[in-house]
Amino acid sequence: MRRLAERTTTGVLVFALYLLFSAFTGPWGVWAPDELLAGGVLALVVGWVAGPLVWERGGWRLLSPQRWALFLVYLVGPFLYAMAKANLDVAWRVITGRIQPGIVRFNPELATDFGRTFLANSITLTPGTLTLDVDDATGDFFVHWINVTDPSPSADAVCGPFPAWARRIAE
Amino acid sequence: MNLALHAPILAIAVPLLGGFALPLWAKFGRPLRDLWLLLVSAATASLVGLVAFQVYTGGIQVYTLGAAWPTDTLAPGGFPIRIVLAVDALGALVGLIATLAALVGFAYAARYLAEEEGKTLALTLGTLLWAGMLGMAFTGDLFNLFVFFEVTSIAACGLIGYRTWTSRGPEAAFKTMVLYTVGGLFVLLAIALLYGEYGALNLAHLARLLRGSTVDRVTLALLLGGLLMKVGAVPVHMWAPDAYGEAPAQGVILLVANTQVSLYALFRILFTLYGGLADPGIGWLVVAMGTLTLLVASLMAVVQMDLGRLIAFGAVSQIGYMLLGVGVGLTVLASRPAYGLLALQGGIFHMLNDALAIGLLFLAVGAVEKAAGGRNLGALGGLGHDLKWTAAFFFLGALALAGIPPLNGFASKLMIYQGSFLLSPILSALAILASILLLAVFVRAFQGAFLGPRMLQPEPVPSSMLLAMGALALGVLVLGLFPDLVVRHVVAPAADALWTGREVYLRAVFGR
Amino acid sequence: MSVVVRTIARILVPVALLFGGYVILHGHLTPGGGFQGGAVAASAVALLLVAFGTSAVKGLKSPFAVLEDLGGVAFVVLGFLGIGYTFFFNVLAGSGGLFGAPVAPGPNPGFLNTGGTLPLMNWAVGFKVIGGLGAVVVLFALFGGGDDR
Amino acid sequence: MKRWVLLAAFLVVAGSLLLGAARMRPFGAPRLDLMDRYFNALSQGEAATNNVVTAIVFDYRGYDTLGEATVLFTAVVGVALILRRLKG
Amino acid sequence: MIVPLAAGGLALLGAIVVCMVRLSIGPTAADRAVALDTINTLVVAAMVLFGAAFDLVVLLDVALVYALLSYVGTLYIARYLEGGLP
Amino acid sequence: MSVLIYVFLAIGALFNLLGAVALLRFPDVYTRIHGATKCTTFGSIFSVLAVAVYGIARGGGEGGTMAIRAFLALVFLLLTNPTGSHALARAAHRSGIKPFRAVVDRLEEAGKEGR
Amino acid sequence: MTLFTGYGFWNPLLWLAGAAGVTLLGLLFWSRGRRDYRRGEGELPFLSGESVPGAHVGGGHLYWGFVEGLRPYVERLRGAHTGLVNDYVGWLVVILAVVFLIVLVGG
Amino acid sequence: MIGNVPFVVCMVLVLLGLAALLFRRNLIKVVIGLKIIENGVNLYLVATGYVQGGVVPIWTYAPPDAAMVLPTPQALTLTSIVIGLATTALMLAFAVVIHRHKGSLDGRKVVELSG
Amino acid sequence: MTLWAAIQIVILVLLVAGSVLAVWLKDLLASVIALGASSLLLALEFYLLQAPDVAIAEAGVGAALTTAIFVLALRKTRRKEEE
Repeated sequence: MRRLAERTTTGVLVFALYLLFSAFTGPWGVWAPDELLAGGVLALVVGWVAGPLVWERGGWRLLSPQRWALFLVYLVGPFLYAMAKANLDVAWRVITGRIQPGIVRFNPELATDFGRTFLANSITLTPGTLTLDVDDATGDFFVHWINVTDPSPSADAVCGPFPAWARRIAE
Repeated sequence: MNLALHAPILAIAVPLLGGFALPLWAKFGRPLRDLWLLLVSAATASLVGLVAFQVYTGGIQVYTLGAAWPTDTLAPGGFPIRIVLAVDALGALVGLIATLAALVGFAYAARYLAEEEGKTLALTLGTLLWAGMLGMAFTGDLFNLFVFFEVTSIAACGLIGYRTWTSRGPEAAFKTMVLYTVGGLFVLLAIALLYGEYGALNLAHLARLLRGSTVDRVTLALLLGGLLMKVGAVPVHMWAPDAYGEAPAQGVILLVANTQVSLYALFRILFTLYGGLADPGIGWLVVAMGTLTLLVASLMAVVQMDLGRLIAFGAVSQIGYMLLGVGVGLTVLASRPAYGLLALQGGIFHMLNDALAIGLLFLAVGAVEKAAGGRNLGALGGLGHDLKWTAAFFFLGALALAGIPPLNGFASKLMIYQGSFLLSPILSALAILASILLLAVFVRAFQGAFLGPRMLQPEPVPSSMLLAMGALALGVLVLGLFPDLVVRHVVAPAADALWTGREVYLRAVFGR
Repeated sequence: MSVVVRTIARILVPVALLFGGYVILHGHLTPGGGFQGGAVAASAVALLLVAFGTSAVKGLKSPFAVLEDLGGVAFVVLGFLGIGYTFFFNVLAGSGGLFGAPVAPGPNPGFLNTGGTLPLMNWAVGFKVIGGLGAVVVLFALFGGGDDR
Repeated sequence: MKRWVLLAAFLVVAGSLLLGAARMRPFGAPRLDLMDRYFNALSQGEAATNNVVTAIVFDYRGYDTLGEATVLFTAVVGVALILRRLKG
Repeated sequence: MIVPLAAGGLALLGAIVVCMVRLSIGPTAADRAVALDTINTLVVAAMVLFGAAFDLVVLLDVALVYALLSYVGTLYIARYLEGGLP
Repeated sequence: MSVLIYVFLAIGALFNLLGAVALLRFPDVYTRIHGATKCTTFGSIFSVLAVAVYGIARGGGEGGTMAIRAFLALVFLLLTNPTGSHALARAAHRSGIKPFRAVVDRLEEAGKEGR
Repeated sequence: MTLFTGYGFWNPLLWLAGAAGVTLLGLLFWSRGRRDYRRGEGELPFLSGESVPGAHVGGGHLYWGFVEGLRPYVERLRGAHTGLVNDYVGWLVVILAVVFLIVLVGG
Repeated sequence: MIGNVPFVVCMVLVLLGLAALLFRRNLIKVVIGLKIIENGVNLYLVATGYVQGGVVPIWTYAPPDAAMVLPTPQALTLTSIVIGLATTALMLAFAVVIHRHKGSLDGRKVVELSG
Repeated sequence: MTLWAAIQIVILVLLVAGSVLAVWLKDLLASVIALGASSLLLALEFYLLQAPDVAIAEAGVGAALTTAIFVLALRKTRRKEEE
């Protein structure tokens, strides 16, 4: 039963992606009927094959539309801002060559795989930090920090508001 | 479905289908696999026989793939756009040689290969190699020639690397593969140059378009380089002893047939594609390489202590005879004296003889190795006491290759000697010298392996292997006793396809 | 690999499979075709191997080999479809049935239901390539009994 | 001595190949393209396909593709043969 | 619109040249791998830009394939570097 | 619209070049990954966005498809780029490359403790 | 049955007949020999040196002088067969260069 | 426009690969040399089909009146790429097995068949 | 048009540079990386020569599968070229 649910949800998501791929193909509406049929079959097959893999470690909570809306808000809001800041930061460091790097360790207290992944990728793309490793058991993050101010910082000191966002979106 | 009309493509598609499906059948059980292989082999052999019969009785057979009707070769506008199969007498002869080798190889492999995962795969590779050789022999399209060239290369190298329990097999396979791939890439580069210059890929169409420009000449050199390598002419023969020595015997016989097919491709390029620009320089090059091949290979065979490698050098030297014969024909192609045709016939007849005799020798060596557990001439001896049939077959093959009179090798070599004597007596003398060397080599091998006191207790050779060898030995005897029939009815049309057949070929493809 | 790579791989494997399928399916309309789509889908296998280690692909060798055999057989059989005319004749093109709708000459947005036997051949080659390349990667990974760290 | 021969031969090959490339028709201007003009103009009608390359790969030159599939199959069988597990 | 898009692509190519320098001098293999990863990203962007500059939709599929697959090669190299590949 | 495209293209080119220069100038692998990943991701996003805007401005089935393809390429880049960088950085550390003038190296210490 | 080569001919049956004639001649000579000789009786023919029990003329020993005479030539050729794949490709390049020279300069 | 530069570059690639085959003894390096030759040949094939100002030979969303590049070389190149992949895989398999037996990939050290 | 010529020449020069690196470097992993880069640029050149089919094939094969097979083979053998 659970397997079936996994496969179905994967199939549906994959079908949605297929719709994106094959938009603007039909003479009427947006999608041609044969495209829809072929995409349905394809999504069924892919969902059947890859479904158990995708949901292997849980993550059902990601399906709620509220989280997706929040994700979009996050993407165009704080994330873009942080990225711009990161780039200017890199530019400044390229010009001045002033770095004081180190690898620090902190625990953002995230439990799920998706949450950790989300935070790790956010960290990598935002100012001065680069995820080096994630401890599977404890959830500790090892981060290469380009400007170390404190050898044993807290999560917020390194990456600002992102753990909170990660908890809200992907936990 | 008109079987006679579709026979050329069916002869290629059926073994391909058989090869694709063979591992599937093996999953259901080994008897099913063997049954399927038998079925496919029988069907393909009869189809190739049908094609050859049609070609020998009715002239060149042209088949256009994907057109509305097999003979619709030309698109509106008067040029071929699709892939064309054009089978002439030489192609059919080469196809017959490949079929013979494959059938004998499969019969031999039934008991020769150990029953394990590798046997199914090796049989599959054998089937695909067979299909590739047929595709190479029947095609009339330059790029298609390259594709099947690669099919045969990869299948052959897979077979060479069969013995993974030593490092020698993979080593030989790696070297062979590198050379085959480089040669194939040269051929592909030549095709690219020709395509960029003329916008055509069909052999006949290109033959009409070629004008002898610089690009054409570069292309000719590239094609020659690639194909001479695959043929195994000295100095680029060095993969051949490694590969022949290390492959399992049923693979070696396919490899030998593969060499003949590559030789066919070389002749096709030289005579049909570039026949209009007949250049004696190229002919002399082929003659020189042929002479070099037979001398160097037989000299190298003198000192070998490994039985397989010794026979392998013998096999390489036979390629020299074919190159010599056909090279003499190519040299005098423009003026066409009668001895050119004679040498050409000798060369082509020798292809047939060589496939039979060298195949017989390799199979006998395989039987010796399986029975005695080794191939080193220093350790072997006295096997003739137990392996009477194998010894007899080995002796027959050795005599045939060395050109001892009543056997088939003599007839073809006589024709080659005579043709080359009339071109230049030195060539003939060198060829006879090589023949004498070979006789010494084979007598030494025979004496070392089979004569003398009984030194070890060999296993008995299974009867299916003996049967396969017997078929080849019968061929050797028959071809030796009736050379005139074979030359008149089988070889002469094939030689004519090269000698005067260029215009016929072009007309058959173009329909006018 | 770490949890980050594994999670992203879990997202990307179905995406790669779908995209491979898309490329195969639209081989006669957009760039791509059996081989390209098959290569994309086989990369999903490679991704699986690199992210999850040998244990994830251990059982895939035999199915891939069967898939490849079936693809090859299907391709030859599709060639045999046209044997009433010639081998490889495109019997379905323009016949009005499956994949048989005719195409108006000139630029058009592309319709899936065209191409005759071409889409079917695309699928045959696609399965063959998925099976073959996947089997190659798996064979390389399994050779010598790898140590999965 | 051997190395010099090799180098000289390499240089000869290099010169000839570059000569051949330089003597080609200029880049971007095919001289004879009857076949390709035929494909570009008529493949939509004959093979009912928008993608001319696919039409060539699977229809006009489908036999080449069969050979290509055979090459791939052969290589996979070869790899399976080489990397097979031996008993004992 | 063709010229600015193509000029943007040319700028990306300039960035690729710089990355190529790192690829050639990089002291460790990790440096080279980083350069390769960067080139991957840049080539995807350049492909998208050129596709738009040619005004051909069908070309963009290639960029998609590349965006999806270039990652696999990087992962293999990374996994080799950390010594964990089977 | 065209002004937007110009601006996006300029930002994209600028930051991509910056990323490349950072790759060249920074002293060790980790800092190079810093520069390269952040800047090229950001720059590529803007380059791709320029194409998306161009597609929307073009309109019709063709422009719409172009915009969607560009958007999908962007999503893939965002998914794969940081992950690849993370994998490379992790691999670099595991292959024994020390961070340049590191103030502190907790990962090394954790490894020594027998993680 | 006769294969005419234009300048000569070859007929295996005639050859076989000739061979049979020679064999008959040999038999004739043989039949004229000493009838009273039995194997094992009398003296063995002297073959250079003393008889060593268990000696075996192996494959490497036959044609020993022949092989030794050819050895200087063969050793050179063996030196060329290094077994290195680079040398194999090198020979290919040399042949290619020769063909290029013949085709481009000589033709 | 740029003369025969692409053709010359292809030949340069072929010669580079050939040089690698001639002067590099490592077996995997030999395979890499073969890949480079193959790249050159593939580029040559595609370059022969280019028409100045031509567009992709696909009618989906094609511009209404533009010359198309020649499609046949592209089809040939596809075949050639597949063949290249097949050969590469097979040769690497051989190299792996050789290394398993000999513990080395140096051409001089793995030679058993010579003379 | 000059712009396209400049772009093509840059790509071709980079292609040759990548191939030279692939031949030249002693570290086989670095060589494979350089080969990957050169295959990438080859795909870009195919793209500019209006051959998207070939570019996709080269991308799929060169970026993912060839690198994967090479790296797997390197893993089974050794990384450095020995002298």
